[in-house]
This record gives sequence, structure tokens and C-alpha cells, in this order.
Amino acid sequence: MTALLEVRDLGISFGGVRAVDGLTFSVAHGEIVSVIGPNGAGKTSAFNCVTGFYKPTRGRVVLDGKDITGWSPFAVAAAGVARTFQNLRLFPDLTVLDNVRAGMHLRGGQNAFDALLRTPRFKRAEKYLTEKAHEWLDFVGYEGPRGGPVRDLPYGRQRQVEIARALAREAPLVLLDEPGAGLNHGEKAELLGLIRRIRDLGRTVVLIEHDMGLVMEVSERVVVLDHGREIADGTPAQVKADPAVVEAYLGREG
Amino acid sequence: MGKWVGPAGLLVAVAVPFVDASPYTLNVLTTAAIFVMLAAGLNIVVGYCGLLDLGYVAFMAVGAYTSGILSTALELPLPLTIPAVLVVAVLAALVIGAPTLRLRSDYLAIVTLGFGEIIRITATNLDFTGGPTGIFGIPGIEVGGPAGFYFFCVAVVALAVLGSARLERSRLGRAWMFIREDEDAAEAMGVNTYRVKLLAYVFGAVWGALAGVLFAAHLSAVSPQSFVFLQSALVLMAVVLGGMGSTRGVVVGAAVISVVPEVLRDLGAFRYVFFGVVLIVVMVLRPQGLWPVRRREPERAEVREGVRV
Amino acid sequence: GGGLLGGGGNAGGPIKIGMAVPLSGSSAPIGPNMKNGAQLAVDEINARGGLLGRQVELDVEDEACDPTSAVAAANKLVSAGVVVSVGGYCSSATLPTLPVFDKAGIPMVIPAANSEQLVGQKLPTVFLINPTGAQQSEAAVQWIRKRQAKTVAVLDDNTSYSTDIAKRTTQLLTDAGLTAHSTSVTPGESDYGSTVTKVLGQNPDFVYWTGYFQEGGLLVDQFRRAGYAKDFMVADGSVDPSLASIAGGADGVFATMTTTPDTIEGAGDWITKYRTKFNAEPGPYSTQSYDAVRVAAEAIEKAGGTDGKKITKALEELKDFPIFSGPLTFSDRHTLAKGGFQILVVKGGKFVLQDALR
Amino acid sequence: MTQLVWDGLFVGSFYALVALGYSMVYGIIKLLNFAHGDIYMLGAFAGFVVLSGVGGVSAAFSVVALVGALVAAMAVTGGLGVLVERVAYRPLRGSPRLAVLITAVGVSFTLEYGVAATGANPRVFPVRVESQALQVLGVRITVAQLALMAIAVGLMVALDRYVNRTSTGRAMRAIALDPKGALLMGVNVNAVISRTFFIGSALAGAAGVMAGAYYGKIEFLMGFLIGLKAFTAAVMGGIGNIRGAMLGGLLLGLLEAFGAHFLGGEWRDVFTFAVLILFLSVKPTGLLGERVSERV
Amino acid sequence: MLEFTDVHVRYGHVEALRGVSLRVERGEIVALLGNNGAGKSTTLCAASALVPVASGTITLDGEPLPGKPWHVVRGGLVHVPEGRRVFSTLTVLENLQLGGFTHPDKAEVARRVDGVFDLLPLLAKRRAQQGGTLSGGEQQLVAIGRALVAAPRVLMLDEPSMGLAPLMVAAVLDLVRKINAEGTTVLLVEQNARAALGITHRGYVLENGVVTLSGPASVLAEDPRVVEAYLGA
Ligand SMILES: Nc1ncnc2c1ncn2[C@@H]1O[C@H](COP(=O)(O)OP(=O)(O)OP(=O)(O)O)[C@@H](O)[C@H]1O
Ligand SMILES: Nc1ncnc2c1ncn2[C@@H]1O[C@H](COP(=O)(O)OP(=O)(O)OP(=O)(O)O)[C@@H](O)[C@H]1O
Ligand SMILES: [Mg+2]
Ligand SMILES: [Mg+2]
Repeated sequence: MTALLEVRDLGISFGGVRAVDGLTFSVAHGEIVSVIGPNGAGKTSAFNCVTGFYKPTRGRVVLDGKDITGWSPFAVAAAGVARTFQNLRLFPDLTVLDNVRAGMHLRGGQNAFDALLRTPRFKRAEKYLTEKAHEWLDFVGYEGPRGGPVRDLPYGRQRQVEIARALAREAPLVLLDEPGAGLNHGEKAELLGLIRRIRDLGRTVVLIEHDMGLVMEVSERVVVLDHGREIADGTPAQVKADPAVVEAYLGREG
Repeated sequence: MGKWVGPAGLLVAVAVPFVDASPYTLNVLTTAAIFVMLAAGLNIVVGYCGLLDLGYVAFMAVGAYTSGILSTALELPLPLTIPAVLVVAVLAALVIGAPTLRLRSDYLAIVTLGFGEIIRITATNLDFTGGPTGIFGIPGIEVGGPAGFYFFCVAVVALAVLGSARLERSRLGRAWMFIREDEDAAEAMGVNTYRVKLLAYVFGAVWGALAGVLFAAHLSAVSPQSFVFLQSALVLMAVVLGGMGSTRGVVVGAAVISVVPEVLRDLGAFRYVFFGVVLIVVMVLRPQGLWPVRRREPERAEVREGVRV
Repeated sequence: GGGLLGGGGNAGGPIKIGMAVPLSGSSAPIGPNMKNGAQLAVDEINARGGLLGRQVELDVEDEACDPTSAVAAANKLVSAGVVVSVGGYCSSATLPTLPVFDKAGIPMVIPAANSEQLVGQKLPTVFLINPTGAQQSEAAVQWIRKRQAKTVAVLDDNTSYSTDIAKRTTQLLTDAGLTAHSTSVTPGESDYGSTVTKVLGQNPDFVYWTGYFQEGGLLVDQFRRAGYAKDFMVADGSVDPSLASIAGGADGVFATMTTTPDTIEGAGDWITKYRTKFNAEPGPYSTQSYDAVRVAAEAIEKAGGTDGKKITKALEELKDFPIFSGPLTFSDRHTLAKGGFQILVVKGGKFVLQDALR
Repeated sequence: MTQLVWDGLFVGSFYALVALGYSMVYGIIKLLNFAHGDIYMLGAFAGFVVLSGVGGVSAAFSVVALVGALVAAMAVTGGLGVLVERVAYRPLRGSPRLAVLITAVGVSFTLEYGVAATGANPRVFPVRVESQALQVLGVRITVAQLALMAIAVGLMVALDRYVNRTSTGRAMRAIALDPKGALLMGVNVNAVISRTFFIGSALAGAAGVMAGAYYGKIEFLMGFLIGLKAFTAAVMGGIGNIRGAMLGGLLLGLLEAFGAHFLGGEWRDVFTFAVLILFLSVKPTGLLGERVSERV
Repeated sequence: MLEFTDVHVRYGHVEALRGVSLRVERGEIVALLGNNGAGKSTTLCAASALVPVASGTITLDGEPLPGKPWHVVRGGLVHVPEGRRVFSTLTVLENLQLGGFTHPDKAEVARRVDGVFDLLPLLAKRRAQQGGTLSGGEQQLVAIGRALVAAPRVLMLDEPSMGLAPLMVAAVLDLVRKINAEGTTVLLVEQNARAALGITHRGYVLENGVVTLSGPASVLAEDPRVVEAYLGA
């Protein structure tokens, strides 16, 4: 099995703080991998390096054999990475549907002239986008209003929309940053099912998560970070038993 | 109701001269029409894409000067200058946009203001632009007197407004709005924000430059006085007053900003005091603009009669 | 007015004379001077029984020194049915109004705007009663040479009126073998210190300011404070009592100026009338506007009606009509045949005649 | 050459004083306060009215009269700033941020033409500061210039301390970032914004009186250009940064002096803006602007 | 001491609270549970005057709460909002200092800030870092730390454990218990219901803008409806 994502010796620092410090791990096609670690361990920073929001100061990021280190976020996105954000980053004034359509931006199918002249091609493309957007919302189990601005939705629904938007990208690699934050138990159970269904679509999922119940249940492999470095890598059970992980992250009675 | 707002507005614009066709009325209407086009163009940049541009009349100046210079120096009929105007406008947009569009909003504002001033002052200082006096004796577009020219303007402006509205509801238009709402998130969706912003600039510039051509034809003269900062501010006000990003609103806003001072003309020295008060009152009463966007689209149930997949 | 389908028209009633002047914007202070001057003439005519048995009415519109506003104002005047236009201050705003009046067959007697380009368009209906920049710069150079200056600094404010005079003066000076430096300032500011420093670095023994009195006053003051004690001269746009008060005293400053009531014997009367009527001092272009109305009225009288063509013809045929700057006869180009510039000097805060340059 | 530097710094200190208020207001409610320059103009007119009311003053008394006029004008403009905020800006809190731009222009028109309605002609300040010129290192410096600079610098330093060292200053910056968050800290957002307007407007008013007393001429549009320059200076310095605004003002004065000297007055502003644009494309957050710290 | 009586809140035509009544007694920790969109955050916002109350009353010590947020804070009721709301370009230190905005004594505020740094050493390391550049969890700690500096009589926390690592969740809830023991009354909104009920005295369950269940924490924790929806088997 070849690796879809390979991170080698990745590093980034901010004015002396080494947020990520020589991180190496890889993710195989079709895996569900969780990244865990204490607050400030560098998980989000690592995601940001992979997706081009931070320019790593050292190391390489390789996607499906292609070196994408230092690419702009939009180029990384085009290369096949979709993500969600730890602090929701939806387009608050746009409709739910428009938010999901954003995920399909790279799909094209029309240009400015089509738009100005309202060509059949344009109409076809628009119709397709709308249908697809609905399908993705259905897929994540979203049941709220779709024609109004996303700003008015409660937090949990917004999370769903963000995931739908990321899925609409149809990228092979999906990075989810704390998708379970702010969800209650029942909702987390639904999230668990959703992540599995995403994988069943043939996508590879990497998620950052603090809810151990969810992590243990859903992941095939867990990577543990502390101080910007990997301190453990293995199956949920292995990791849970690892004393270094218990010490740094889980706590004894955890 | 949405469908017939545009045609209804157009009908009103066409009907007015049949009620009153004095040179003054026609002049005010023509000026207003050109102003609507400017506002529609700036709305692409500010309203859709969220780039605060305080020097928008620079593009109008580029259009007006290019067509003015070419038509007087080469004795070309004005419409034949349009290809050159388009080329120069796009170049201007690229030159102004390329180094500055990486800046965030407020810094962009001052830079565009600076470019606006640079263009105006340069036009004042150079000889081939006619110095402070500018270019004059520009041939009009002869389509049947002032009324004919007004109808011509209305037609062009209507197309421009329709065009900008269509752009808004397209992939490019959505990309602009993604950038306006959240640039980082837009990048994560694969939007090449730099290029898409530049495109907003280019479209805005083309609209502005074409309005400049109409302006040159209308006044028969182009001079730096017409491209002062206040003019940029007025166009921006039209956009905001109408409701940023709302095509209909912007048309209404432009009409208000260009017509109200004329209506107040008879107040003499006090007219700008009143204009100022009108602006404050209107905005306090309608903070979102006169006709803001209500971003809503039909729910699926409304489209497919509740059929679920 | 009527719509495209209906007809409109106006006949009888008073004879309307139109005037577009700046009442707002940075040139706003000029508008009232011109308006009052014109009104004075209108009132005099009406007191004498009007024109052709009809009363005369002055219709003033704001042009804000902005081409768009000016064109709107011109169209408004046309729509109101004026028979002659006696406005025009900013050249760049006046230029686009020419075709508007011309198409409506309305003759223009322009009192203040004086760019050569106004007549350069060769419209038959355009007449200038203000001398052009060419005439003023000739007068200036004549005086500069009389003062035996060697190095001259010419300053303008980057408006067409001002740069026109500055450019011509610089050219004439250079042709005459003098050293001339020219530079511009931005109008509307308060501090011209760096310009002053720059100009003084050129060691001029004569400074000529071709802009308006507001900046003129500041420049006189700032040159004085910087230690400049040689000749300083201003052009006609700066001839206003405020120049001296802004400068905090401007005695000894010269000016190139056409004849004004101040310098004409027996015109004291006119000034008193103006003062009592408007409770204000006449300012720049008050006299020219007064004269513009009188010239127009004379032409209407001669034409025996309000037909534009006839009035134009009458204007062309005017001969030695007395106006403040001397007897008026139009040249072929519709400008003053003779400039009539003189040199004034400030004494005790007032402009008085220094040299009639004859 | 050194004279040029001094000329630039002197004008720059006026720009800086006006820019401070601009920057404070801009920093806190992101308002392009087009009326700020007009407040400066109103300060000059307030000083004018006060001094004219006092009538002719003897030279010895003129300093006292001027200081009195300065304080009075600061009070008037400060109050006016608060009033303007109350009437024209506060009702638009929470609306799109550019909405306030419209009312700001409305206020600007109202103030300008309200004053113009009392006569569009320029007024001459009844009291002028005239003073001895000194030669320092070959530079002509007048005592008056020194005094005005000293007042300007004093006001700026006081303000800088206020904003950076006090809890009100911190609250101002917090409001700028997140008004709702500031509410939750117990900040009376309205009161703090009013105070900001008072201070910013009073500074502009002070600058107006100083300009009137030094240059002698005041008129209803005198605030327009300086308002624009203050905005430029504020941005050049880094938005919302008080020290940046000061530096920006001084730098702008210098740039103009050098531009006018080497390229001629007609190209001065082209030079200034070109430098500004180049500078911002190298350092996109202005001189002292805080680095962009939105993270994802 | 904090009491809601039949409180209604509307956002346009959405009615977020439809008659909420609940009480928090002096010295208690009370949990507020509920699904997404149930109206938990809205309840807290109503008390801190961030959203207007359409009808009903909210009282603190029997007095109706004032209508302006800053009066509420001065009255001793502090709200740590959802989404952290850390001031992004202010440093961690300045953020904490702002927590003491309403306190007139600077020295006391400085002491409390130091106290927070002692309690949360993770923040002490980041003292001079801009708030916006902190990691999610670190920001959450700043938000809580600010409230500690305010030292309110009643503290309302909206999902304080969101984004915190397990060790940190334990630490924060410990902290809540501790300040409660020191006399602060707490109203706690928490999705981590198990942890929340572990430290609270009583709880309410909110569904679609109305309270559907309430009782002592130990009783709620046994209630099958709560177990199914919020705790899991
Ligand atoms: N732009 C930045 N400037 C300065 N420091 C930063 C920046 N971005 C991240 N850091 C620091 O780097 C460290 C790692 O942050 P990161 O957001 O990656 O943590 P995390 O593992 O996602 O934590 P959490 O679980 O709390 O979200 C933190 O201590 C943070 O303060
Ligand atoms: N600004 C708003 N405009 C319109 N509706 C809103 C707004 N804020 C909240 N709502 C609606 O009010 C209801 C209650 O929202 P609230 O945020 O109080 O829920 P919550 O219980 O805190 O949920 P969560 O667990 O997701 O934070 C939701 O249906 C939400 O959509
Ligand atoms: Mg994180
Ligand atoms: Mg909530």
C-alpha cells in the first residue's frame, strides 16, 4: 500500500516557539488516522503546513508522490486536499447552498462568457452544482434550512455544513480539525458514522480530535504529538497503553 | 417579483423623456445613467469582492482620456476607440492591481486612493492629455440628438448592469463573494484568490472605462477636474447607499447620488448642507442600504415539491 | 418643459440672462463676486426701463468648477430659456459648456475664464471680455524687464488659468534671455514652506505668482518670513484686498491687472454702489461680470430682439463700447483687441496704480 | 537640504496631529472619517470666533489669548466630535462598515457648507504668531515653529501614554477587535467610543487653531486636503497605531518636502503616493502596523 | 440568586427561547444541557444583555438585571462566551488585564493576573504572545482566565471544555469546582455532560427553547432520557 500523504521532518517556528518540530508520519490510501496531543502540541499547525496556510521552515510534504511543500493553499486544494477549520470558517452571509457550492469551485464547467451570455452550458453547470450541493448536505445528515444564510444556524449545523463543503471538494484526502468539538454525545455518534461513510467513498480521512471515545472508536491508526514532535504512532489500543501518551495527554485516570 | 424589477426600471428610464425632454432633464438623466454604470462597475470590486477601492474614477479617467485623445488626435469616431479603451483599461487594472492586491482591505484603500490621484495629477501635468484644461471638442456619438444619446446610454448601461448581475450569479461571482466573506476559507476551496481579485479589478476597470467613454461623448470634454477624489467617493457612496453587492440597490443608489444634488440645485449655497443631511438621514433609517441583498434561494422543497433523494 | 411628444416654448416675459459660476467647491468664494457684479448691471438696466421694453432677469447656476456640474448648469440655463450666457470662471469647466450653449444658438460673453482654448474652438458664439493669458504674460514680462530682474521664479497652482500664464511668461522670459524657473503648488494647502525653500535656492530676484489670492497671500507671507525681500508680483486672480490681509501686509507687491474701478478716475462711485447694495466689497471678476451683462445688453439692444444669431452679429460689430478695461472692440478671434494690462502695487493694503505700461 | 528636512517635519507635525485622531477613530470603529478634516476646519473657526470676540489684543497678551482660544476650540471640537458620533455614526453600529462612510461624507458636507453659508471667503486670523527667526545649523527656524512643534509633540506623547498604558486605551483596542467581546469584559463601548471621538476631535481642533494662528488664513474647505493626508499618514503608520500615525505624519511631511524639491510641486503628490505604494507593497502593514495575526 | 422566569428571546422570526425558567442558588454549580440549537447560549446571552429579552424577567439577587452588558458585568455577573472571543492582536497579558476592566484597583488586578498565570502555567509561557496566534485550547484558557481576573459573584461558562485535551478538561473543571468552593456561583453550559454532571449540584435540560427536565445532578445522570441523549451507555 502506497502512502497518500507523507510528512517528513516537518518544522515551523514562530519567534522562537517551535510549533512543529521535526514531525514525520504518513497516511495510507483509505485510512482513517487521528492526530491527538495536548493543547498547543502543534496539530493545527501541522495541518496548516500541509494545506499551505503556513510555509514550513523545514521538511517536506508529499501528496501521492508529488512534493507540495510550500504551495499556496489553493494549489494544495487543487492537488487534492480538502479541510475543515478548528474555528469554523464558513462564509457567514452566504446561503448554506452557496457554502457547499464553494467546495465545488474547482469543478469549473463554465467561464465568464458563459455567465454573461447564460449559455446552455452555464445553465447545465449551475443545475448540476445545486443538485450536488443538496446531495452532500443529505450525505452529512444536514436537516436545516438551505436557502438562508449560514450565519443564523446553530453551531452544530454549521459544523455539518463545513464538512459537507469539504466533501464537495471530492478530494482524495480530507483533513478534519476537531469536527467533534461542541457536539453532544448523540451528535458525536452520528459524526462517527459519517466519518466511516466518508472513508467508504474511497476517501482518506485525517482528523484532529480531543474526544477519546470518538478517537478510539473511529481511527485505524493514531498519531500522537507533543511539543511539535511525534511521540507515538499505532493502533488506538497501542497508543492508549503507551505510558508517554498517558503522561502527556490522557492523564492517569483517563 | 424579482423577475420584472429590471425591466420595470428600464421602462421607467426610457419613459421619462416622453414626459420631460428639456435639455436639462436629458442632461441630468444622461449623467445619472453614466453614474449608474460606474456604480455597477465599482460594485463588482467593492460589493461583490469586498475590495475597498477609493480611486475608482481612475479607470473612468483612463477610458475617457483614451477615447478622447484618440478621437481628437486621429479624428476617429468615438465608437472605434473602444477596442483601444478596453486594452488600456485591462492594462491599467493589471498595473494597479498586480502589486497591490496582496494587501488587505484598509491598506488597499489608501493605495487605490493613491493611484487615483497619481492618474489625475499625471493627466494634469502631461501635454498630450491637454494639461489642466484637458481634451475638448470630442465628437459625440451621433444617434439622434440628446434624447437619442440618452437612449443609447440607457441601452449600454442596462447591458452593463445586466452583465454585472449575471456575473454575480456565476462561478466567478461566487468566488468573489467567497473572498469577500473569508479569504482563507476561499483559498482552501481552491480559489486562486489573487487571480480572482485581479479579475474583479479587470471587470471593474472595463465597466469604468466604458462609462468613461460615454462620459467623454456626453461632455465632449475630458479634464482632470472630473476625476478628483470626491468623484471616487461619490461612486462609492452610490454603491453603499444602495446596498453593497445588490445590483438593484446600486442602481437606485447611483440614481439618488447623482440626481439629489440636482434636485436641490435651487437651494443655492445651502444645497450641499441639505445633501449632507439627506445622506445622514437616509442611512440612519436604512443602515443596510436602500435596497440591500437578501441572500436567499429556494429551499429544495420549493423547487422539487418535497421529493427527497 | 415638454416631453419628446409634446412641445415646449416660452415667449414674452422678461429677457433672461444666464450665468454659471462656482458657488460651491474650492472656488466658491468667487461666485458671489461675479453674481453681484452681474446683478448690479441688471438692476441698472431695469431701472432704466429694461431692454426692448422688457425686464431683464439674471439666472445664476452653480458650476462648482466641475465639468459635469457646469454642463448640467448650462443645460439648466438653456432649458430656462436664457438668451445670452454671461458666466464662465474655470476654463476646464467652461469648455464643455460651449457646445451646449452653441447648439442652442445662445451667445456667450465670458467674463472670467480666459484660456486661449475657449476661442481656439472657433465657435462663432463665444466671446471673451477678459484678456487672455497671452496678453497678461506679455505685460508681466514687460514689467519684469523694467525692474531689471535677472532670475525669475514663476509659480502657478496647476489650474489651466494659472499654468497658461506661467508657461507663456516663462517662455517669453527665456526668449528674452533671462533665467526663468517655474514650479507648481497644490492649491488649498496652508504650508508652502518647501516650495519657498526650493525657490529661494534658485536665488531669484523676482517672483511671479499666477494663481489666486488665497494661496497668493500665504505665499507672500511665507516668502517674507523666509527672508525674501526682493520683488514679488501676482497676476489678476490675486488682485483682491484679502491678499494683503492674508499675508499680514503685502505692501510693495506688484500685480498685473486690467483696469479696475480702483484705478479708474471717477469709478469710486461704482464701488460705493456695489458696497451699499451687497454689503460687501467687490472682488475679483466683479467688474468683468458687470461688464459682461452690459455688453450682452448692448448687443441685444442692437440686435433688436433675442435671436441668437442676431445678437452674435451685434457682438461682432460692437465698436469701442466702454467697459472698465477700456473701449471694447472684439478681434476676429472674439477676444479683446487690446489687453489693457497695467501694473498695480499694494500700498497700505490696497492695490493702486504703479505703471500703466503704455 | 537640512532646511528641507525642517520644513517637512514642521508640516508633518500638523499632519501627525490630525492623523492621530483619524487613526484612533479608524482603529476603533474602522470608520473612514471623512469629516475629521472638517473638524480641524471647525477648530480653526472656533478659535477665530473666540479671538474675534476678545477683540484686538496687544502683542503681550496674544500668547495668553491664543492658548485660551486653543483650549476653547478643543472643547468645542471635542464636543462636536461626540455629537457627530452620537447622531450620525452610532445608529449605524453593527451595519456594514462602509455604511458609516456615507454619513461621514454627509457630516462633512454639512459642516463645510454650513460654514460656507456664513460666507465662503477666507477669514484672516485676528491674532498671528510672529516671531524671531533663529539660524540653527544653517536652518531657519522660528520660535513660533518651535512652540507649535512642542505643543504638538506634547499632545501626541500624552495621547500615546493614554492609549498604550491605561485600561481605557486597552478597551479601545479591544473594541476595535471585537465589540461584543469588549461588552462581555464590562466595557461601556458607547462611552469609550465617545471618549475616543472627543480626544481625536479635540486634537484636530487644536491643530486647526494652530494652523490658523500660524498661517493666518482659514476657509471652509481647509480641512479637506489635510483630512486626506491624515488618512494617508494614519495608514502609512499602520492602522490604529498611535505612534505609527505620528511617524506617518512626519514621514508624509518629509516625503512631500523632498518630492516638491526634487521633482517640482506638480509631481510632488505623485512622488509621495508612489513611495507610499512601493512601501506598502514591501511592508503591507505600514510602518508600525501590527502583523496580521488571523490564523486558521 | 440568578433566576430566569418565563424568558422569551426572538431572532427575527426565530423564537430561540420559548419561556425558559430556571434558578441558580448562591454557591451552586448548575449545568445547562441540551442539543445543538436548543438555546443554551441564548439563555446566557439574555442574562448578560447581549440579546434583548422579548418577555419574561431575569433577576440577580432579586433585582432585575440591567439592560446594558457593562452594567451586568459591574453587577458581578460574568459570561465566558462560546467561541472564546480572544482579542486577537492583544497579548495574552493584555487579554487577562481586560478581564479586570471594571475593577478600579490596578494593583489588585495585577495580582489576580499573576494568580491566573500560576493556575495556568501554559498561559504564563505565552504571556506576550498575541491572542490570535494561540492554539485553540490555549485561547479557551485565556477566555477562562479572563473571567477569573474579573472575579465575579456569578460566572456563566459556555462550553469551557470545547477544544481542550482530556487532561486539560479535567484541569479546567477542577478549576471551576475550586472557584465555586471559594464562593463563586456558576452556571455551566457543557456538551461534555458526563464531566459536567460530575461537578455540578443541579442541572437543567433545554430542548427547543424550553426546559424539559431538571433536578439534582445525580438524579439527572441516572435519567434514561439524559443517558441516551447526552451521556451514552
Ligand atoms: N501564527 C503563530 N504565531 C505564534 N505562535 C503560533 C502561531 N501559530 C501557532 N502558534 C503556537 O504554536 C503552538 C502550536 O499551535 P497549534 O495550533 O498547532 O496547536 P494544536 O495542537 O492545534 O492545539 P489545540 O489542541 O489547542 O488546538 C501553540 O503553542 C501556538 O501558540
Ligand atoms: N443571530 C441569530 N440569528 C438567528 N437565529 C439565531 C441567531 N443566533 C441563534 N439563533 C438560533 O437560535 C437557536 C438557539 O441557538 P443557541 O446558539 O442558543 O443554541 P445552543 O443551545 O447554544 O446550541 P449549540 O450547542 O450549537 O451552541 C438556534 O436555532 C439558532 O439557529
Ligand atoms: Mg488546534
Ligand atoms: Mg451554544
